[in-house]
Amino acid sequence: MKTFTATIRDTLAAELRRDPNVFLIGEDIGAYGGAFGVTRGLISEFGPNRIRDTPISEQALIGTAIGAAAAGLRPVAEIMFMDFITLAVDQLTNLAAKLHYIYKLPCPIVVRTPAGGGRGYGATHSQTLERLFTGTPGLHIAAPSTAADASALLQSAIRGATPVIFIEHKLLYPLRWEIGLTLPPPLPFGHANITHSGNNVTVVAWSYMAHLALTAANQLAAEGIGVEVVDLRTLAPLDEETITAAVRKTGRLLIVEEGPKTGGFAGEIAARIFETSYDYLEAPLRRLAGPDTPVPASRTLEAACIPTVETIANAIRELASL
Amino acid sequence: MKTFTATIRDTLAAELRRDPNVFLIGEDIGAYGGAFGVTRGLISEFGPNRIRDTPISEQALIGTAIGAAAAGLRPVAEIMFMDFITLAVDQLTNLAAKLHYIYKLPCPIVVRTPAGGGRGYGATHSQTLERLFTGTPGLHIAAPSTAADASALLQSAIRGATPVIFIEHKLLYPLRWEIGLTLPPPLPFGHANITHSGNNVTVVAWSYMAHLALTAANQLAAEGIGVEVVDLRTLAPLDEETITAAVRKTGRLLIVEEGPKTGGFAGEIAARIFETSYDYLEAPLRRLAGPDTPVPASRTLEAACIPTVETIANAIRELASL
Amino acid sequence: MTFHSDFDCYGRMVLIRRFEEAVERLFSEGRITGTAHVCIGQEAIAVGMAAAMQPNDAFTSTHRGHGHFLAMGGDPGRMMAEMFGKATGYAYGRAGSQMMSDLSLGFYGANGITAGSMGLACGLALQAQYHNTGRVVVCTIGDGASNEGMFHESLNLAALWHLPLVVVCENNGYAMSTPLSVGLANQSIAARAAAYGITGTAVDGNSLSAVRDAVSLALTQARSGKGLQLVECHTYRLSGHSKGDKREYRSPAEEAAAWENEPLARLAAELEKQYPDAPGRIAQLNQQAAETIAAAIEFAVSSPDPDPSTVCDDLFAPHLPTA
Amino acid sequence: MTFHSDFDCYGRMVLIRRFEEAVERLFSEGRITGTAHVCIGQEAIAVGMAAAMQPNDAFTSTHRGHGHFLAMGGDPGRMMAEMFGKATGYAYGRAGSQMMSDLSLGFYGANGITAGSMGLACGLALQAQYHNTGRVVVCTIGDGASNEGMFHESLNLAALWHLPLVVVCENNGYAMSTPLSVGLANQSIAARAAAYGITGTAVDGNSLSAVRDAVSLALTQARSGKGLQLVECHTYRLSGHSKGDKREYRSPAEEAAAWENEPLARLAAELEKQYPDAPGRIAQLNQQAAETIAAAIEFAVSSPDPDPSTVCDDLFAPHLPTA
Ligand SMILES: Cc1ncc(C[n+]2csc(CCOP(=O)(O)OP(=O)(O)O)c2C)c(N)n1
Ligand SMILES: Cc1ncc(C[n+]2csc(CCOP(=O)(O)OP(=O)(O)O)c2C)c(N)n1
Ligand SMILES: [Mg+2]
Ligand SMILES: [Mg+2]
Repeated sequence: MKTFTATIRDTLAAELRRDPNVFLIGEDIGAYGGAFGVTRGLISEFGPNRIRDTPISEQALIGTAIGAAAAGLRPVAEIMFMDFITLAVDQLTNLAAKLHYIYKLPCPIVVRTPAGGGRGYGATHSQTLERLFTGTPGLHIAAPSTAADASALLQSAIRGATPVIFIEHKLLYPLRWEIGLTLPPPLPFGHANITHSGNNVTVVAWSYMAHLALTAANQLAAEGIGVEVVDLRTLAPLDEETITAAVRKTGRLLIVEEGPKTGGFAGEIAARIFETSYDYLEAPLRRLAGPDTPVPASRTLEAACIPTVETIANAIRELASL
Repeated sequence: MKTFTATIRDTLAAELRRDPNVFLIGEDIGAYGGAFGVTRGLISEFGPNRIRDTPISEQALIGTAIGAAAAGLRPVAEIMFMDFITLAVDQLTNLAAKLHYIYKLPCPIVVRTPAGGGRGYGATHSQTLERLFTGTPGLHIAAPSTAADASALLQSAIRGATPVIFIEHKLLYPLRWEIGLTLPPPLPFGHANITHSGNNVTVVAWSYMAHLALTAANQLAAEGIGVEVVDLRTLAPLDEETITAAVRKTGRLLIVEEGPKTGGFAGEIAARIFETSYDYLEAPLRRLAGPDTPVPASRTLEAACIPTVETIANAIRELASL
Repeated sequence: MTFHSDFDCYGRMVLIRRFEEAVERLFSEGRITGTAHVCIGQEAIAVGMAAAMQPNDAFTSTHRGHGHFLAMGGDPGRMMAEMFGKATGYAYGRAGSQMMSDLSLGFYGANGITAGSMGLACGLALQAQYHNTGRVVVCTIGDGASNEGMFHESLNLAALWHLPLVVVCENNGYAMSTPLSVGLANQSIAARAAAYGITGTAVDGNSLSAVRDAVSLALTQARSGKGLQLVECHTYRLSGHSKGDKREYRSPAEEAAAWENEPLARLAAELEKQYPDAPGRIAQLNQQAAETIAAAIEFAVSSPDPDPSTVCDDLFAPHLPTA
Repeated sequence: MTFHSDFDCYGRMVLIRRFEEAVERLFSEGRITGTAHVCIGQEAIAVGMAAAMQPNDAFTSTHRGHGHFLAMGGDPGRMMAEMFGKATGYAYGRAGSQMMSDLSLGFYGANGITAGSMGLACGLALQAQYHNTGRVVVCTIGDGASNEGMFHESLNLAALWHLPLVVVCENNGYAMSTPLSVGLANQSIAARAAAYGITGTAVDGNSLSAVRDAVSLALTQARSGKGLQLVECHTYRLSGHSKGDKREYRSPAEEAAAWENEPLARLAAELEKQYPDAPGRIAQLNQQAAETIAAAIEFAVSSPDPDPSTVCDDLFAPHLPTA
């Protein structure tokens, strides 16, 4: 049994060993091991040249990663909390995402970043901000919900040629999974996973919400409600085919998203289903997401902002009964 | 007949005259009058204290506007091209949008910014980036399509207590409308406008696309296709009621968006209609938007990236015939 | 708040120390959660700044803001309640440790984004200048924050516009685990002032009087129209960056040496040298601080949780009166 | 590209001048559209830098990049075709004036975001250091760009890491309409170097040899492991910022004075003083430049438009070989 944290660390170590062009860059990733300990210990094996602590300079950190990638290195950058990626939106939007289209340069950067609430960190340390990037052509986005997927996708991301935003949910870090002695093989982006099979309601989710959806599906199986859980694994590219098949199978769709409902990625998925599978729906689609508000620090208030196994299960029950 | 540009200028002048706490802040807005000439001439009436040229420092410019607003002033900031607002995403997301919710401070800032393609400016000067903000609770977003609406909404924005992203499409600037001697009264946010009435297909659009949709609707009237055009005017708050009524009226919906289709705001609208008006739809909803690619500079290529009256009309015809 | 004597200052400093110690203890006991950055060892800067300020002046803080807030007059009970996420907290539990504020005290808030309040501070100062209110804004940042682009943009703009702004850098030697030498190409932050055509000052940040004098002078200059001032205060962050910090990036010897120079004991020693009755007064202030903190915790613990149904309230400010 | 003599340099400088004049003319005739920022008056910097560089070195440019690109060996025909939005342009019409590049020349592109290529330059330099390739990166920015946060973050990081990077600031007195005095609190950009523990150099940017010497020295230092260098070149932007610029923010007298000091005539005069055969050679180079530009326009005009069906191609790079 290995934690999500340790699995990512082992994957980074394996990639660092495999390819001398791979290096890590970020704030306090060396001796400190990163705010969540993901890179802990790596500096003793790989040294400060490959585990590069930067000043608190998110723009330059990401810009430097982009330039290094354009010249042939394979940087894996860490943004300490996804909330701070707001400071690098320019470099990611106006440079990384356009580097190949306009300049014909490769841009194999991976930007790892912890996202999400549930730890009482407050409004500027708890956001899920994939919405800042899902509308930017030229970026890939991974949001795994298990350690194995995280490892497999991270390997792909590092070995690819495309800028990747790699979202690690904070609540996944301490969770444990059975991971064999060898890491899983790389998993190409764009392949969703059916983590639970059922005939009544399809649930589409990603990152920590996919984990909760699976738990809810297991619970509901006992009640005789069959839930098809589609764990997206990557948001860009999006595996529309798998989603569509799952929706057509059950005729009912719930999309679960951690962030505020308005303007989230669930809307995109809903629109695509609307466009492609309108005739297959037997009930109105539903989005379960956070309210349109910042994430407050107090545990009581924070809990009111994030879908839980219970609210997911309730939403599924409701949909199933329509 | 007055241009969009002149109408905004006159509105700014009127607000500057009305309230000594109103001031403008931005790059080259003084003697130069802004990249699109919107503020041309204002410095001679109001002086450099109220028409404040800043260094090229988008973060500090927006941060300063936020602080001034928190202390009681009413800054109207200009970001020269919306593409550069990427540099201020942190200040807008992590500070402005949360200032009242967390700190109980008012934040009456208006961030005016020219958006959109059609002028051959290339990939970093042609984007429509409302998608960076539509998912951020705490911000208001205006995207008018006529001079009168721009004036009315700008007045509301300046007099309000909330941070506003105010999108001015570059192709609207030179267009002319009949504007009376006095400016229109302020228009509260959250009220869409039915700019064309029809029974066959509803088109929802905003900013320049609402302008094009209206033209298409007028053309199609001659062909006997009745188009209900909903010009959103503001994206946040969103007038869901008017959209819903229009969709229920025609049973068919086309959403037109200038930016890339994936991850745009059209998805949000589609999801809401799905949730609220599923039973009223007689045909699958359609989104007409740009392809998932940066906006190239060449006119030939750029034209392939942005909906036109023709592509809008075709999409309506298709929907009407389903 | 007003400080009438160095004993008043000592009283607040020891209150800050006890508050932070309580925060560390409550975290380790699992009674409060989330995050917090304590300022043990930096109390002289917080109180020195506050003692130099005038009642109408404004202050912007950092992620490490408890000491600043207390020095500006923040109520330990409401602060503690905020740490506990209670309805009686400064932001009804919304802010937590990193985003507390009280405008009635001129305390425009802590900020979870490194250097994130520098633009805010410029704007507050611009309003003061615009309406010629005589207010000066004090903006605190850390040494690590001085590497953010916002530092550069704000200082350039504030210097250009002669804003009534005093930027105080609490140089505590580290940004999280990153020592100065890894974060700053030129380790003097005061030296960065020259890039903006102003003179920076560096002082001993563990000396209450040195901080107070330097900030007083800076405030006077700023208030008289001389514009932006930059004061660097050398200090040491005696605790970890935040609760999870094992401090493996520095040696116990280094920490022990820093403890020898900590500001609270230093001030006590100075007072004892100057005033014969100091020991008694200090003992009393220590006692008061302990009681205040105990009461603050009691207040927090006995306060109700916020009502989850209020979570969407107040997103937008109500309409403001206009001219 | 290689410059064997000052006449070679003159040849490129006059080519740049003619290219930019053509761009202005074509815009005013409505034959090209979009946007472009010409560098008339700044040719000595572009060519001085390029002449100092070694073949494997890399270059990052700004929005005002035609001169840089030509100096690095850019092909006027393909550049002009890009301006016309043609399929034969450097980016098949995708880039336009502001984003052209040619990696085979080490020209890592112009950039539409002010200071937006500074991180890119740091990263290119990091790769050179990582693999010890001996490459140095030259990163150009304008005076206005030095006010962006990215300037500060990049310089600090590059200085800390001793990256083989030479930042050349083309100080042409204005950022769009904003004179130095409105943009920079301290008007010396070279002086900003001290904030990063390095020494900045300021030179006459209208003197080819002054630029070449200063950049040569900087390149040598950077190549020898001394890390980041900052060179400020004083010049003047003789044209408007871009086509729409009425230049009302400055006086005709100021412009006239600047014309007296423009680099092309200055270099011609110097050459004529030194070489008896200079007038003839210069006349020939002028003639060649005119012909090259005429041919470039002809090439662009007669080239096909890009195929709109290709608009979504190449968004993602093909898979790269990995270790
Ligand atoms: C934009 C941003 N980047 C990174 C962080 C994470 N972080 C919080 S505090 C901190 C260190 C700040 O160092 P310094 O400015 O010296 O203040 P100190 O903690 O020493 O008081 C870091 C990296 C953050 N909160 N915001
Ligand atoms: C981030 C960003 N802000 C603003 C602009 C608009 N803009 C383009 S060039 C320019 C002036 C740049 O001045 P400087 O750096 O001195 O270069 P110069 O034009 O004088 O060569 C401005 C404001 C931009 N392109 N990008
Ligand atoms: Mg510090
Ligand atoms: Mg300039």
